[in-house]
Amino acid sequence: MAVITYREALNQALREEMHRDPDVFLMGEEVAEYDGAYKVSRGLLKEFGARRVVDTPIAELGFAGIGVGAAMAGLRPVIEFMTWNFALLAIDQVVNSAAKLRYMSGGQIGCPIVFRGPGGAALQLAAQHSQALESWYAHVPGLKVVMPGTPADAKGLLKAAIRDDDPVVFIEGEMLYNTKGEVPEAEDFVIPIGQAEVKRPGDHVTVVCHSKTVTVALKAAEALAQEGISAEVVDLRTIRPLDTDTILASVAKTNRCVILEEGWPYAGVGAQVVDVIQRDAFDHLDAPVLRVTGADVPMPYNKQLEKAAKTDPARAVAAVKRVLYLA
Amino acid sequence: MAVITYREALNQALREEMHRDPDVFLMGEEVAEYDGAYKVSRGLLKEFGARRVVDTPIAELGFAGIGVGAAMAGLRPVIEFMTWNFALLAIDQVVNSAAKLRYMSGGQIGCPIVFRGPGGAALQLAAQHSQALESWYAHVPGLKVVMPGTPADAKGLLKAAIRDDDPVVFIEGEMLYNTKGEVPEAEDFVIPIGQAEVKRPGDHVTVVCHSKTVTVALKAAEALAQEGISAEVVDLRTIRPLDTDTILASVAKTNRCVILEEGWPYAGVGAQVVDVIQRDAFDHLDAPVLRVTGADVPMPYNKQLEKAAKTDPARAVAAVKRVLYLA
Amino acid sequence: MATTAAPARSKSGPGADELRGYLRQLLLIRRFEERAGEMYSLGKIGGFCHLYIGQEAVAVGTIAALRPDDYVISAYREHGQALARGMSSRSVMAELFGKATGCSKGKGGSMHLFDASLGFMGGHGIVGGQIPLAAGLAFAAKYRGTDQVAACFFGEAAVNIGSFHEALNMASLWKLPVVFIIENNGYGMGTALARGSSLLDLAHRSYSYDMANEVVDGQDVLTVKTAMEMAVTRARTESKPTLLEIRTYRYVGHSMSDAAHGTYRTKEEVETYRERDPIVLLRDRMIAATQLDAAGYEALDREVKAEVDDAIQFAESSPDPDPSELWTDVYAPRS
Amino acid sequence: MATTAAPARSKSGPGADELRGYLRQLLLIRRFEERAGEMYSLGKIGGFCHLYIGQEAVAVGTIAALRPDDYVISAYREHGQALARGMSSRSVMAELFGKATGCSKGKGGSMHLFDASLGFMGGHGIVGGQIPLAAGLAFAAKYRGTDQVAACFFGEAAVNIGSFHEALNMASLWKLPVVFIIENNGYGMGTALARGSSLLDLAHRSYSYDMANEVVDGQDVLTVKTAMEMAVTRARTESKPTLLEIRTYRYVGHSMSDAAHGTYRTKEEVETYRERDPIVLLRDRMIAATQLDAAGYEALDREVKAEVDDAIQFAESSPDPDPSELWTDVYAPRS
Ligand SMILES: Cc1ncc(C[n+]2csc(CCOP(=O)(O)OP(=O)(O)O)c2C)c(N)n1
Ligand SMILES: Cc1ncc(C[n+]2csc(CCOP(=O)(O)OP(=O)(O)O)c2C)c(N)n1
Ligand SMILES: [Mg+2]
Ligand SMILES: [Mg+2]
Repeated sequence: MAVITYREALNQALREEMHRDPDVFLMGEEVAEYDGAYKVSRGLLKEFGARRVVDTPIAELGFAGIGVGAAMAGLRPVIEFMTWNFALLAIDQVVNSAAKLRYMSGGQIGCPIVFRGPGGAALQLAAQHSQALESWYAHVPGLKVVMPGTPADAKGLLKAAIRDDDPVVFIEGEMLYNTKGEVPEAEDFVIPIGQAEVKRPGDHVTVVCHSKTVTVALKAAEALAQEGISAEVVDLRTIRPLDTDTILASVAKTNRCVILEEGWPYAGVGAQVVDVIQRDAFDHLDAPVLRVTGADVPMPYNKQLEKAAKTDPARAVAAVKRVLYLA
Repeated sequence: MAVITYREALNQALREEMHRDPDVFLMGEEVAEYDGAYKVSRGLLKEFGARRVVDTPIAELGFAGIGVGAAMAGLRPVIEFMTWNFALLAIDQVVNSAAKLRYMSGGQIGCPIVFRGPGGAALQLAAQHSQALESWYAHVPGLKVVMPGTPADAKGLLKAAIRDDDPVVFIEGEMLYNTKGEVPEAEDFVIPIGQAEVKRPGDHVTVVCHSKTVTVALKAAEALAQEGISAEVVDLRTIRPLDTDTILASVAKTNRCVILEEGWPYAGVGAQVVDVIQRDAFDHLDAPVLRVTGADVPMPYNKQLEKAAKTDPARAVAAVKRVLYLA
Repeated sequence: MATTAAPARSKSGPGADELRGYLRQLLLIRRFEERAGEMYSLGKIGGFCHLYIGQEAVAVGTIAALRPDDYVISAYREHGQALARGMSSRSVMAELFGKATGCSKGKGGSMHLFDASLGFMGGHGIVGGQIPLAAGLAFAAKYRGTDQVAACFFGEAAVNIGSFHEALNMASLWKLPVVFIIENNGYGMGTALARGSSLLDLAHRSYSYDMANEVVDGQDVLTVKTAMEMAVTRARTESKPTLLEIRTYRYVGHSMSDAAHGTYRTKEEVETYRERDPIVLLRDRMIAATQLDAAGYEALDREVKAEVDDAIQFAESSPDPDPSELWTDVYAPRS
Repeated sequence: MATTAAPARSKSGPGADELRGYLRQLLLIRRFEERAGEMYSLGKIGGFCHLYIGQEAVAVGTIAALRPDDYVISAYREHGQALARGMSSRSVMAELFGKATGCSKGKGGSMHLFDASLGFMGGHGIVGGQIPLAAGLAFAAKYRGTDQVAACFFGEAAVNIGSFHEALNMASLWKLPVVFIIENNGYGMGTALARGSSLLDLAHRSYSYDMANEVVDGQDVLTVKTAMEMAVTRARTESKPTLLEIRTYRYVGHSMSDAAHGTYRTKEEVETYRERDPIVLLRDRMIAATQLDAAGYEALDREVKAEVDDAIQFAESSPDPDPSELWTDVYAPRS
């Protein structure tokens, strides 16, 4: 297996799927001539031409809607949001058109579209550019929500998302683009949507995570191991539909759970995971499920404040100790 | 106390606050000459004139932003969304401007604005017009979210929202507008934001609800009483900030809880309430907390299907019996 | 008033059969909508219901200029376009009744009529939402190299929303084969045009996008068809969009809960517009040209009334969707 | 090119002191930005940082035409406007450093500069987001019956987004005292104007809103000021909006991660624009009019460089916000 970056993994997925299916095209701001604001689409314009790699004006609502319209006609658009923050302008088309068309039309009109781009915070981008809103999309029936945390997952899941017949919200991370990992080279390497993965097995506590918090969880698990605490790291990978089986199996084994996420606490993804666990593993729980989330504030610009606002291994470790009644 | 409708209660609140404070104005589609699509603003144009009761074009993003701009200048706009479904087009201004201005400006620029209108489903309005997205707004620090279920709460909370120095998302219900109840007449009748209310005391189980599900909860409690089950109905009234004290006090007493809401299950308001309860009342719980939510589907048009999709007393009763291990 | 050289208007006038076809469609929509209003009052139809009475010539004239493989997309006031596109009265009425036999299986209702087999891409309820969708349908046609055209209907109040602006800019920039049709009936709910738009000549908004435009008399079905033909030709042969402002009027309230007059417009105003009724205009022209006589007209009217009666019976006797339908069509099967 | 009768241009030319003031501001912004770029490379400034080098005359000329009680609002490329509005170099530099002494207490950063006392209403990061906010500020002025004016800055790429359309329509419809200023620097990130907008004469977009417009040479600070004065007068005395398209150029990359040239424009293009540098233009004019000599220019340059040095020292030596600041300013105190 080749070791490549998350960015390259996404780029490969796009390239392979565009080769495989002439109906797949990429559209968004700066995706073509600029090779992507974050260079995810590097080389695609050159390879596939301006018909299939389409630069747009700054008009998120409009080009998201154009993507949905093209999907209604049976194409497979991949719509890039330069970041998911800007998708707030387009959310009506994501939620009111893409997610509902199949239902409203009595099953006649599908919407095989992928909306993708980086979500959450990077470094010091301040309040308007640092939001992790995956729980919003996960709230909406009709959407699937995918958030890979590693290069291999990025590739396998983006390929799955593009092949999927339903609208997929695919949230990457600017801070992940340069991370490296082994990625299978096979053309048919596809990771099914809806499957969590145990990224590190353990016995004493389950640590649920996704996207950027996978690294946080693994670091915390490493630190805990030093203290003889064995943490099982469950990476959701797909946020909706939620792989409750994998979560519950782990909690049935460990009897304790901490959930990490980058976003805000109120009605975050973790709240839903808590709901599932306390309901379906009530008798397995030896302690309340605890959550470690981003601070419940708009993201500050100052570096120290920003650091304090983010979910980090230290807070994860502390939460684990609390569920183990060690603190 | 006079018995008036929820609609009249809102109308009184608007009228009184506009009399009290010349900086308060109302803006939205059809609020003036048409007296409001749902007649909440009846008579206000006549009384206050076109300067303070302003009809807009269909341009939610634009007029929400104009409201925020006016609030930045120190006015107290009340922005009506004809329904909250259309606010998806304006959500960037609600979340990226209103909610973040104070923080981004280091405390210099406040945003004393109320966004209001009916949310959730009415009757057979189908998928695009029947969404209860309060958990989205509650997710966002910087916003307050208020959802009265009775005429008195509607009046007292709308007055509080208008007087509040922060942006308030105030979600009404089309199906509530004609409901009646006693409402205090005093000019200074204001209900503080952030306080839940026990709408019916009980001992065996706590039923948490808000907005339209208050009636559902009360009906369920009535039915349960027939069977000797005493349910305590806790109406959240304010969704953010959440009155955790009232919720926890009730659960500490009853040891069991069912949460009702109109919206979809995944990361709904109820998920957050579950999170709070299982964490802070873990040792009080004799059963998992159960939730009764709207069906996890876009809202169908057909009357029977729509009925089946909605949170109703029968499902609430069934859930209560399950947490009491009676079913 | 087109800004770029327009394709020549077709020369030969329509024959009697063709005119009879249009008259039948106009009448069918009129009778269908009248009965739908009744059915609403009887509680057979629920939710929001926006009737098309008065505007029939817009749907009939424009859609007559399309090919069967073109796309049609509209807002929530779309019964007329659905019928003009050839969807059966039965499937539309059954949808309004929320029945399993409805065009959207009873799940969409009045605002969400769909028929993929006829390229009828809905019925959309968020003002302006269908405008970028139309551009996307046109994008797909161009992408595939077909010469399909997308026709997009929206009200005059929708020109003030961002979607209109963004979609028209991209449609022009990318030369997409789409016809944007403003159905200017003078009001968006209770708001007269001048109270919502800073510019009264809405067609001129196309200049912001270097796009052709035309202002069209929407009560004359043939005028509408001719204008649409030019726009469709421009789309099909040059792959360029057009903005048509078709001036029309709705005789009825915005939706069933809105009175036809009294609040924001007078009875007299409605009466004045009724004098240029699209059905009467076409009927009288045909009678004058001896292509029709009073008896022929009556027969036609009886024919469409019978069709609507049948549709109501069909809807009435059709079953509700199976309760299990609540859970289907959220996602694609087996995925 | 104004569509409505414009107020007469002011007759008497500016005096030497006034010109010196503008030259100082232009230079200050230039030197400030150059050093900000350095500080970014040194890691003293983080996040996104969009420099204003090349565009200085736009901020200086327009803001010179405003009154102290007017409102100014901008996008993320707003350092120049903040300085031109009179915010101290210290408070701006400290904000870029994220320090407690910054104008936004270190919480906003480069894209979110605020100074309520000067009517500087931010720094906004979502393209187009500030356009309706500006209309709202103008709405408030009109509501209160003051004769304040709101000046709104945005890039040429923002004219394609819905907010622009919606806000301009309402500003015209309601006659709001606002000046919309397109800073047309030719590119939105890597996208040249013609690849994003179907219309190249962006000022003409105002016709869609029956609004006055003017195309302005943005490298000549006096031309900019004169055009802005007319627009401000129109706003202040007639309560009517104007759309100004001010043509300018950024010499540097879009943000710190974007090269100045190579990808989407050539070095030659940048060099060509540099020949009409706003500072050089004004300096040479003053020298020709014997209002300034080389030594005077050098002295001025040293003066602003010293000011920027001081600002950097101030920023450097200022404290980070207290950790407790993470939790403040989310809501109003005691509410
Ligand atoms: C974004 C949005 N805002 C508000 C509404 C409520 N609404 C439904 S129809 C309508 C008026 C539309 O008028 P127009 O576009 O002229 O179409 P017409 O109804 O006259 O056919 C309004 C305000 C909506 N559906 N969507
Ligand atoms: C809604 C939105 N979409 C995308 C972006 C990312 N972005 C930031 S600046 C920019 C280009 C803007 O260009 P222009 O308006 O010409 O202003 P300039 O940067 O040239 O001053 C883009 C695409 C954003 N901030 N907001
Ligand atoms: Mg209309
Ligand atoms: Mg630019």
